[in-house]
Amino acid sequence: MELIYNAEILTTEISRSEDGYLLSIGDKNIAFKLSDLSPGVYSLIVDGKSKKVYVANDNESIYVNVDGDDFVFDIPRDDTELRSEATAAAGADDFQVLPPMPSKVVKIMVEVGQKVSVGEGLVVLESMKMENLVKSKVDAIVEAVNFVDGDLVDTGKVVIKLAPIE
Amino acid sequence: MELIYNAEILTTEISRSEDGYLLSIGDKNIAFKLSDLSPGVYSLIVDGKSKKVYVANDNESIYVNVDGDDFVFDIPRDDTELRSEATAAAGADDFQVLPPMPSKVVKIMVEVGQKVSVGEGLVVLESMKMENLVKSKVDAIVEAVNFVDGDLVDTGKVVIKLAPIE
Amino acid sequence: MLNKILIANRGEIAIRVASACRQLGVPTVGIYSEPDRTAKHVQFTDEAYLVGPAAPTESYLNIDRIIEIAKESVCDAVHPGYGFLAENATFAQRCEDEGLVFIGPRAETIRLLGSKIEARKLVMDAGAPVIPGVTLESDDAEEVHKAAQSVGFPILIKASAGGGGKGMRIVESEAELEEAVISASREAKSAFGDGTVYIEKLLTKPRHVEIQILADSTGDCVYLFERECSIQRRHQKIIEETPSPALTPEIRREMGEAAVKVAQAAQYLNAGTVEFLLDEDKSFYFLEVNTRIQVEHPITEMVTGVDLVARQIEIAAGAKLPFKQEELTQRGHAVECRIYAEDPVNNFFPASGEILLCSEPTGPGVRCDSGIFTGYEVTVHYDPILSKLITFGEDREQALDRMSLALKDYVVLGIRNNIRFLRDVIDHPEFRKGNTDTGFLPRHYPEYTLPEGKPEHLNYALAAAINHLSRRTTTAAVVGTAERPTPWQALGSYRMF
Amino acid sequence: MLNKILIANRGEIAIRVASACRQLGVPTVGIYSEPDRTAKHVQFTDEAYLVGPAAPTESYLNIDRIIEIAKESVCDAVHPGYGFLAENATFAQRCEDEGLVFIGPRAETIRLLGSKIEARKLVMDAGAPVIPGVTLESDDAEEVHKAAQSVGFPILIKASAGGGGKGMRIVESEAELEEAVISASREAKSAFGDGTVYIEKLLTKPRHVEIQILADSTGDCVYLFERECSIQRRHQKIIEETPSPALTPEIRREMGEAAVKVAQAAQYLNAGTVEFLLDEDKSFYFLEVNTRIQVEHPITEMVTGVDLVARQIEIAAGAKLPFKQEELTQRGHAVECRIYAEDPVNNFFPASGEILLCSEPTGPGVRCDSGIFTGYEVTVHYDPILSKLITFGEDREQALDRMSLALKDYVVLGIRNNIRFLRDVIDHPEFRKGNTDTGFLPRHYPEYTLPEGKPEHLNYALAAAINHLSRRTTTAAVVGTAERPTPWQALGSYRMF
Repeated sequence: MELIYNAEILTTEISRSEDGYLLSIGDKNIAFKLSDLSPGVYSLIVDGKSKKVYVANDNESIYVNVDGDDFVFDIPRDDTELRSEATAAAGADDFQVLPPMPSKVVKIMVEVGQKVSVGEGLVVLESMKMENLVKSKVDAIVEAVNFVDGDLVDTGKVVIKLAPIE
Repeated sequence: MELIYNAEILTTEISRSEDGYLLSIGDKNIAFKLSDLSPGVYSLIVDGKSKKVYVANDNESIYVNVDGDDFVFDIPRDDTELRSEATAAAGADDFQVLPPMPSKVVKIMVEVGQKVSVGEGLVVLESMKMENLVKSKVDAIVEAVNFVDGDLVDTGKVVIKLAPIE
Repeated sequence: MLNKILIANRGEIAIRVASACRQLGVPTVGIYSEPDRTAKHVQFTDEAYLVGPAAPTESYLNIDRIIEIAKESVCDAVHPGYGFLAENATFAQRCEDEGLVFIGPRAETIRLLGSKIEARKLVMDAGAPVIPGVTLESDDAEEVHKAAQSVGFPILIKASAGGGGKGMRIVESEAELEEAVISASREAKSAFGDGTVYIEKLLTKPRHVEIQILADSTGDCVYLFERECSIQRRHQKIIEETPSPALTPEIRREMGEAAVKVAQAAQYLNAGTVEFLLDEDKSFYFLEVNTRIQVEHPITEMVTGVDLVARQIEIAAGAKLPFKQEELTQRGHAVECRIYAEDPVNNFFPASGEILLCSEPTGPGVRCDSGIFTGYEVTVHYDPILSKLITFGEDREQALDRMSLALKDYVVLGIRNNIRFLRDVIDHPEFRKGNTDTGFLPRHYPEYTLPEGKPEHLNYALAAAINHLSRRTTTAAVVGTAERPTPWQALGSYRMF
Repeated sequence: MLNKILIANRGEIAIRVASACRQLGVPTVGIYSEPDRTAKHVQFTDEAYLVGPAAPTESYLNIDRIIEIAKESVCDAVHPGYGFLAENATFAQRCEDEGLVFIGPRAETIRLLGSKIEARKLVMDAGAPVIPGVTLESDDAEEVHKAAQSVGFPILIKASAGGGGKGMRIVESEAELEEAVISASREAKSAFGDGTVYIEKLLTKPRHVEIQILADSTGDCVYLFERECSIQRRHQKIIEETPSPALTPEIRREMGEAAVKVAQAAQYLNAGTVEFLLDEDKSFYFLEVNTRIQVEHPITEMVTGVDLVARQIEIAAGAKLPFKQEELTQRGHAVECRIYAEDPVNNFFPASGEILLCSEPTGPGVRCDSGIFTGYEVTVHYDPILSKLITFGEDREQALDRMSLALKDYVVLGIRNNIRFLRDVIDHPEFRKGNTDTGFLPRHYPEYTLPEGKPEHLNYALAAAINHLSRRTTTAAVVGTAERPTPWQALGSYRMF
């Protein structure tokens, strides 16, 4: 089975062992015992170390909690394109304002073609009655402004797009 | 749908109404709103009265809790034979000792043919390290003693059978 | 006693109020907006009625409709909770006019204390200390600059009408001043319908310390000691504790007595909180009065043993306070963390969506006032608070150790939340030392990065995830929970994709 | 501090101990029998090892194997919980010999106080009051009858070795005497390996009142006030509360001081309970010392604010008591109900099977020390205790109101339990008045019939049941909880069977 974790594909395999299961991740083999508790709740023992593990999934991801640590694994799809090491490092997301939830545009503070510096205000978004000033994380040039004051913006829509300074 | 409750078959039907559902039990119609909360947990509103209802089932029964009241409905099977009003009233169970869980027979205190009175000891059973003296609930004659001291008895097995005094 | 109480709120506080009512044997009526049909508070009230569409103005702020439901369901009292209409004098007045007992202060008191300017005047007259400050009559640039200079930078801009951090801005220098006033005023106008703002001297390293009070209709008033709420993000409290690590018994008594003086000057009735800023030199200044039950009231309940919400209801029903000041004691230590649906690594942006799995901590000294459950859908329409986690300990160290573990045991899957962040703060060495002031979070967490899960935990996570997925996809119609398939039934070794 | 603790127990008490260890930062090792692989305590210890098959003698009573696990997992201490090996002097001695800290009294103290006869002598020497009684040297009929006559009917037969109601019988008259002695002795032999029994004068309407004590290794000893445990079924406590409605401050102090005297005479170390019977004329008699943490310890924690299990661990690690007698106070009222898998309408016969759905109460003043969850399988091998529900209130009335509601909110489906029965007792007018003695249950509940569910609730139950069933049978592969089918999708009106 393949799962994506931290932009990496993990190839894993599970098989039965004499008194439990064997998990292979790449070259590593881990022997573990697993029992069902309640729906989505499992008891695992590895080398005597006991952990209660919580798991839930939707169509894209599997969410897991082990001892207060949260892990999210993405389920690969046919069109999954892993971001290359390069893009990941550069932080492609720093060049666009993407509201993570439906928001209202209170005030656009920049214009197309304008040069912005790190920390400079780009737009004020309102969500759940709180205003949030979104500041630029990079020195850049405003490439596009896709909304005007008062617009409602859905998750995943790009409000402002920046371009690196040549 | 048919369900057995308190030795009675309830014939029920559910249909959609304009803003919820309609439950018919015999001639009665009850309009209700229902929402799913968590698995087995439902929110029902009838005439503004709101209740959280818990439901679980196994292959024989449905267990329901409403506001601290427990209800058990049995699912009819092809071979279901409802106990007649008469048997129910007489308390047929009073004439047999049926351990409700696996037990050990510590001491049989009666013999076949013996006459027993209400309150007289019949057998000492041990379960979960506790001894329980089972007393007769009726005046009767011992018809059968199916186990001897030291035997392990499974749920649903008749240890002692009594017969009414003619 | 009251006959039936309408709870004009939602979420954990509506449940908290319902639970107090149930104990007192008073039936309750809940209200819910369209998306809140499956919200938890609906299941904790004896009756529940649709109040309107999602938008707060059409539902939980819709005074006419709420009064109508109260009348139709034959309520004789209304509990407003916190937020929404809790500090709305018009609503309190309307209840009074309609013959409904408003469980809170008199409308007149709410109006008086709701205006920061009038409250300040009242406090000064009562002889309690206030911070230097000025109300802005307009956003005229010259006036704004003059006012700012008169109190001196850094300054704090506050909405005159509001509370809860809305319409608040810190301004360090002249350059940011005008934009801040305009934006604060706009936010205040949208949140409270009144854009008037107020500027005051900003203390550089103050602690936020507040005093809980209770006052009955005979004029008796007691204080139930302090809560320190210095751990704030953008003026929003996120961690509160009591006792405050900074108070001496003397300052505690002085502050408590100042709070009672303020309350009595306002002819206060029912529960309230008098907020102060405590400066590094231990002098304290009046901040504002919150004329409602506070989010953080449980920590006071833990250390005093008093049920504040039950007291609110009994006071509203005309009961006298059952204790005198000298009978009240603080014992042990309590701390509260507010659990929010928000993304700590993305500037704490609010999150929405379905909670796929929720498991809440329990145990000695652990209380969880929660509005969520597995399958609950967090909508975008309301405050992103999910629940409040409260722990009690013999002393501060035990209370914090219990909190740290309770946060570790608090599992919310499928929606971003601040649980891990809260645990980091609780375990921060400076927090452990009690070195808390309102600048704690910006100073120690200018940015937040989620710590990586422990590598050894990853193995557990992967094994469980793969097991879970294979189960979900290989087992079809499962009737009841009784039938649980064995993992990889009949399968030896296999690969799924 | 200790480095790693093996918890030689299962169920809720193993979890309680693990939670105290986690707070103190001490890693834990759990043990589990074969059927207990999925038991809750296994998930609350850092490590967990199979101890043996189901039978207690081969698992939780298997001293050799437990010591072996402690050694292999490099533990330096053992916490025995209650029951199983908690009051087994041989086990305590073995731990001492193997260099493991036994978290409890010294082996010698356990041996001394474990013998009712020796304990009685010690208490008399210490000057505390005891009930007239005689030990039976044999079950010779003549000796038995002579002994019974010397103390006078009614009498109580008790196992010399045991506790927890096992091997106990009340005998009202000569006629029942012989059979009772034989059966009690047989039960005592099977439970404790020692059939010696003891007979004593039975007080007719006594209350069971016990004193919690803590003693450190320097010989300091304090009492943490009383617990009244009069609500018993067959000598098994099922409801406990503190303070006792019957004690005056004077009797409380006298009883507390008597308990400390007894403890000091036995050179007591760690936590313990000195049990007394309180007669109607308010005189009290020593009953026995329980040399372990008690099932009902949480109510003491609620009113004193002291964490007894944490104290146990710290005392075992050599710490001195951090408080003096005069610093300890009782505040508010706490009550505990023991939740059992048993059938109240069938003579409380233990029940076993799977818990199909479990939802536990929460809220202000509610604590649930639980060993169960949805999907947990209750086996026949161990005590049928599922959990303990504890509530706290400002006063007795509030604590009981909260308990009544918490029991109402406690949902356990699929297995017979005593929750409804407990609620009936909590709401009984005589219980509410505090008219409690050890004869309360037999007097007020000679038989128990489950009250019928309210007719209006039946409608809700039916509607939900039918909805639930139809959903279970019409929806096939559901991937994740995210995809929730609408009921009766596409169906208008239909019948299922």
